[in-house]
Amino acid sequence: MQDLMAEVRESIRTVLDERCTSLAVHAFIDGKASVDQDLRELAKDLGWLAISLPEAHGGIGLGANGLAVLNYELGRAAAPGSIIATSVALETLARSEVSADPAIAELIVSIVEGTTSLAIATSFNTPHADGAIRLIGDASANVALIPGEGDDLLLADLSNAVADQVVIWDETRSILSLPSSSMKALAVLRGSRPVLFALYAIAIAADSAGAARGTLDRTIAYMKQREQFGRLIGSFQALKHRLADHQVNAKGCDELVWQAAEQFDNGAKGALMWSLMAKANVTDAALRIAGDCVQLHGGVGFTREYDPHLFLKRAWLNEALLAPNGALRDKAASAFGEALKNGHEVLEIA
Amino acid sequence: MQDLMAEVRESIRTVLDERCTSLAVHAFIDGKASVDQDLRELAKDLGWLAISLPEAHGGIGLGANGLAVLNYELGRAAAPGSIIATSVALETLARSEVSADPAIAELIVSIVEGTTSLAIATSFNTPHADGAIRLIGDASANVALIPGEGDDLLLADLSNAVADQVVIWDETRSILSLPSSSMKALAVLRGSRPVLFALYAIAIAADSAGAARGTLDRTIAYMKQREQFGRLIGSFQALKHRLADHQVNAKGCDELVWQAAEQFDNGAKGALMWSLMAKANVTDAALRIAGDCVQLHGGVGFTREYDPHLFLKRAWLNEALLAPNGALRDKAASAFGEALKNGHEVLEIA
Amino acid sequence: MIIDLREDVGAFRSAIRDWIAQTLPSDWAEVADRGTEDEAVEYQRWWFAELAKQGLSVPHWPSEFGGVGLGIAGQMIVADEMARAGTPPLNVFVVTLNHLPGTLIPCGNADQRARYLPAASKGVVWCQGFSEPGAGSDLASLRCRAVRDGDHYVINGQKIWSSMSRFAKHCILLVRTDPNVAKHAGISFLIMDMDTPGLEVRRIEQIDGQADFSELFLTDVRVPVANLVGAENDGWRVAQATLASERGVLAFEAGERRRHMLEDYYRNAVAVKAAWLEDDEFRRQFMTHLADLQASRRMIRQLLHDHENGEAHATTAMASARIKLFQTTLIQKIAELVARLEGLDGHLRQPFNSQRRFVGMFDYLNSFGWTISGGTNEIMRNVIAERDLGLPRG
Amino acid sequence: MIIDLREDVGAFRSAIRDWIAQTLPSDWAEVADRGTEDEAVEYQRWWFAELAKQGLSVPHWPSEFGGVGLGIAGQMIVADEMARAGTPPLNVFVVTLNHLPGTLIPCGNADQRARYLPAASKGVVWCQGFSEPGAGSDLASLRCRAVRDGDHYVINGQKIWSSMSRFAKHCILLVRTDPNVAKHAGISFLIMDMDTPGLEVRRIEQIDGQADFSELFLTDVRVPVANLVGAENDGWRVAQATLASERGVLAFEAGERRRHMLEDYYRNAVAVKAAWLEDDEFRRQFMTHLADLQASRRMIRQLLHDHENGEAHATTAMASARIKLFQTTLIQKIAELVARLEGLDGHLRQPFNSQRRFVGMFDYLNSFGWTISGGTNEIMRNVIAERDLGLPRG
Repeated sequence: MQDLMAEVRESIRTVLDERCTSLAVHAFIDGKASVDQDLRELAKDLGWLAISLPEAHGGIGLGANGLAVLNYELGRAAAPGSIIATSVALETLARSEVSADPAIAELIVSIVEGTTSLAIATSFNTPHADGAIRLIGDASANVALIPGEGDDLLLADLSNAVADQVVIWDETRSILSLPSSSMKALAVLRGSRPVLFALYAIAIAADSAGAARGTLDRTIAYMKQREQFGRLIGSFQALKHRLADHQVNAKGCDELVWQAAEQFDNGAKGALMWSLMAKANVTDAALRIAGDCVQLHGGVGFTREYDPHLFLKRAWLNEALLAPNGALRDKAASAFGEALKNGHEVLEIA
Repeated sequence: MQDLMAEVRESIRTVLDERCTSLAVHAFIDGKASVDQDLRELAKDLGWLAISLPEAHGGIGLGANGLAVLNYELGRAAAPGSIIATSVALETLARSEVSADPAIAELIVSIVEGTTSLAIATSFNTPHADGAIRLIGDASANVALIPGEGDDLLLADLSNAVADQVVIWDETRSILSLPSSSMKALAVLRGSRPVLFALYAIAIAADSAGAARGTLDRTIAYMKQREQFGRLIGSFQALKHRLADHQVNAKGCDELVWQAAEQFDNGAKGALMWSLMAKANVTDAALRIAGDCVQLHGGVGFTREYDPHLFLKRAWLNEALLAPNGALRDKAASAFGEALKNGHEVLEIA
Repeated sequence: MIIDLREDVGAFRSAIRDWIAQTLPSDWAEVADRGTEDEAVEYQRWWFAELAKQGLSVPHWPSEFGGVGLGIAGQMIVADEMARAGTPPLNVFVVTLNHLPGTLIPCGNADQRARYLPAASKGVVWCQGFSEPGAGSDLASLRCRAVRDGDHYVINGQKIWSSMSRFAKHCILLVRTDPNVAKHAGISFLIMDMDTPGLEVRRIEQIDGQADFSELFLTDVRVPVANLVGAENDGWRVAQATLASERGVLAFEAGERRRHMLEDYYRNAVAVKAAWLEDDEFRRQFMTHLADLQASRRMIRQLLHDHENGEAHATTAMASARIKLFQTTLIQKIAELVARLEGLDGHLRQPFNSQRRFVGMFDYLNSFGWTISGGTNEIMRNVIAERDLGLPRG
Repeated sequence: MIIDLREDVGAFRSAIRDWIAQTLPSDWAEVADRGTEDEAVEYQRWWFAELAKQGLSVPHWPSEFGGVGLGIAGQMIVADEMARAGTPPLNVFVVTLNHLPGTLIPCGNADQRARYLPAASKGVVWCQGFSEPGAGSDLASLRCRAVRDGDHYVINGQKIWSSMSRFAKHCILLVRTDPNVAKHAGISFLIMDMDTPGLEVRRIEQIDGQADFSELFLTDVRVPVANLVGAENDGWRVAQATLASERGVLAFEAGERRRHMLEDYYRNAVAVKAAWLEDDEFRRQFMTHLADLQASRRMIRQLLHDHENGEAHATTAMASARIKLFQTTLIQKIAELVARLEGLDGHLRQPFNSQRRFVGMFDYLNSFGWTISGGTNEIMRNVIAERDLGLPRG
């Protein structure tokens, strides 16, 4: 299982290192290449969306760990497109009762095969003031997961909805805005909200941990070649110490992602709590790391031409998704108190 | 006025530099010298308690600025004793209505002359669980300011009270604990609580800003003479950058102390708000600076023999006095909201 | 003209305040926010011209060049009123207003002063060509090469981080005239017209969506030897004058603008009962920053006060470095908090900010301009550690 | 003996758990908290002896010296159960249990191993004399001088930060035997009895009120040449073995103890409806640290897992440095939070902490022992930057 995970990671990374280079991402944000669509094609061809999918639906069944690996690598490459939305929505759908419905089972197949693209609401807590719903997803998304009553979710058809693609700071991903009235509910996912929250939180944390890793690696590489005052700037101790701290904190982020994913896959009592804590701590840490990577680049860090801002903006959007980190910690604190009251050992590590 | 303040500061500093050296403070905490009493004698001889006192009571009338200068210099030297308590209580008393009472006026004179020592409650928000009142003050304190009803304060006679001197981490000052029932009220200071809060907050902030300055100066000096790897450790860039940040933040602390003191002396609408914000920000910053000064000393920073821990423990006690910083910021936020509602320009700087 | 009232502080201040109220369209900020950077520059040119009519464009310049030698206290009144009213910030004129006189008055010759300063006082935009891709923090290692050819220099090389040069008519330029001596000793200081053949200006797209900065590519650019400021190879000394030109009033104005923005932000939050006011963490972070902003504003005032009283000469560099580090770090923290408070709404892209109110992500991204340019904060820490604290060089 | 059950993981674990429940007095922590450091050491000696009866004192040692060669997984079970039950921590035996076998088994001779290891396994306390006032982070610059005189070395000099040496019988000591060669090449490694004439042990009062550390003053101290570990002047190499001795299980146990302490702290807060649970700022800080503690515990497990599988050799130093930096920084942050939560109550002086529950200021002050000793965190950052990230030396 560990070996399989490592193999999957390696295969995704190899493809992204080749197909989603810094040049490719810049070509995408400059409107010169449809890297997002290329990656969707690749995802289809290489079966990326099947990695986490339960075997019952024809997937490999690597669950939240698989979801985390995929999104970690996408974050690490600042990969254009919204596979995060499709992958989270797909997993949620596949684990809901409605997945037994033949039409939904068929939809799942079409998602894995790339003919259907899913969007997902940016937040499940507060509806937007103007009555519009915001989704993260590609402009071509035809189905979306949005909040329903209580813990229910709605699977909504977007084919008749007029979605505006909102211009956002994170140029590698895409937010749609549309009136909720324009969507038709295809199905109600009863009680699926906690599952969605956990998976969404894990995917966001994974993307952020990957983004922190990606920008840190590139910053270290830059500091090994940039000279000032006749020395490589990577030899300046004040900068080295900051990087050492970032390195250690990035490792901490990785561990929180795996902590949450393992808990989910083990069906542990603490699964939701850990996913929320991972999202909160990892997105906060990723912001600090990505922000300092801009600073450590000096002047060029302030340019659109270099990479650091791609990761910084991505890390910021991640921070804003799902719910504010404070609210997530509050929710986790309640869950922790409940767990202690009920004698659940949510801090055990297998 | 500025010149007079500078002169007063210089004169206090000169005396403390001579009489309250690192050696003297260590002798005090090792129980080998009564530096606290020596300083009380000095305060009497040099009229330190008269600096801030209104002219109506025979003082120089330098107000909160004078109070801040005195306590700043005491903090900078980690001066043993609880002049902070006496000075704050004296000022509060002198500004209350009861100061017109001949007995109280006489008491004020005896405080300035050093025959009476005042203690003051450590906190005015939450009574201690066991019904005891904790005071900051010398063991010899014979009068104390403690909470009364609402905004009132009580001037309490301690002469028949059995006060325990509590052993605390900050060895330069002293906390007394005693049953509130054992104190006799000498007078009620009607509505004096806001004045006390402001003066107390200013004095704590000043002591902390001074402590931050004191430990920073000694740390810099140490780093200019300590060698490792054949170099002065003060030449290591990672450490230099930390010190630069501390230097800048210490200057920020100083400004907040003067901001609060000036507002108080000008009778400004924002006086209380600024004093609470100064206490909160300055004690937080002083903790960070003093903590890192322990770390920057390396091994010897962990010893009782060197100075950094004196300042660190003092900064921590300051942080705990009056009220938690979060609560002070909350109070300041309400005050700020009120000020905006009422069109008071509390952010103007003269 | 309003400037004539300057001796009566109270009258001077009220006259400025009244005049702004009459002159500035009430909707300028909204218009500007909907606009582009280019439109904002047009706004600035118009505003500069209006100021000039009142003698308020270059009042700090000596009278022989169009000013009245207004002292720092007077400049602070002007800046204070501008910040209070949220007038268009004069970013595009920063070099014109400060670096240019700071250089030409002490180091230029009479011809240069006469030729450039009066025109500049009417609103000619200048830019600066100092940094290079390989010479940022280490400016003296610059390599842009100038070779004498008769009464011209022929210049080849590249400059970067040239602020507002897309809009500039002239450029103060550092070039290497002698590559065979110690790096500080072979530099010269020139004035270059921005329409000189061989000069290409290429905008640098910034992370905040703006393009304040440009790169300059110089290919056989010919600049008259008469445009040399100071002696040949004495450019490093001249550049020190440029870099030391008093810009404390700019930091003052930046602080004052943020004070009003922060105050307005809170007032609005109270008015709309913003949810974050009930959040202990956010509310306290706000108050923490509010206090630090006050500290920062006081530090700047102290520096300017010392300047005014001629007490600051020895310590200006340290105090400036301290203020730069404290103020820009704080600006970034405030922007980060606002970005968090705005949540997802803050991620909708805002092309431009009129600097009258906080715009979450825009201000946050823009804040790296503050922490990086004008000497990175890392350089500031070196300066503070070595000059202020006297710690040994590494 | 319980150790005989080690092949059956489940039975082994339950046996330990049951045995602790029967053996450890229920009030030991309260008694210890009221006591002094010296009394705590007595507790530790007693506990070590009890552990020895079950084969649990040195199970990780090779069988020829009193252990059973218990692997890391088995050691983790033992440490886990000790942490879970909050048994007396074995601070006084750290050198005995780890550094001593880590040195003597690879580098000592047969006589030394036979003479010292079996005795140590029964509870003889050892200490270490490495650091000196002038040689802390830069250990190789040590100057404590040993001169050969017949079959003895005569030693003069000073050692510092010698942990638990007040309680020790023997000391592993680094001395300079050749001052005329490169600093790493003139060092020798000796075993010194703590009752040797000329040795004075002086306690170092710490900022947390304890005196774990001592200074050693050596005046004409005579140590037999037979006590040389390795060859004369080859002590630096031997010391590397000492410093590399596997101590990951200690970090593991420290993390596990804190896990239980943090869990208990929250459980208690919920039970007494502590006010801070209603404070957004404090509650969220607690959760932030709780999550990071989990990350830290996972990192340590990964390191030990790699060790167990022999995968860690090349990366142990980096991973250890990372864990040290992350864990000790976190321990300090947690202690700082608890100190704030306790408010003024936390300032009442606590002479000792049994490490079964958080004690605000004591833990906070004690945490600097973690961030400073065992290689300061500044040295860890150097190691990570250079060995892990491959950044160039300064």
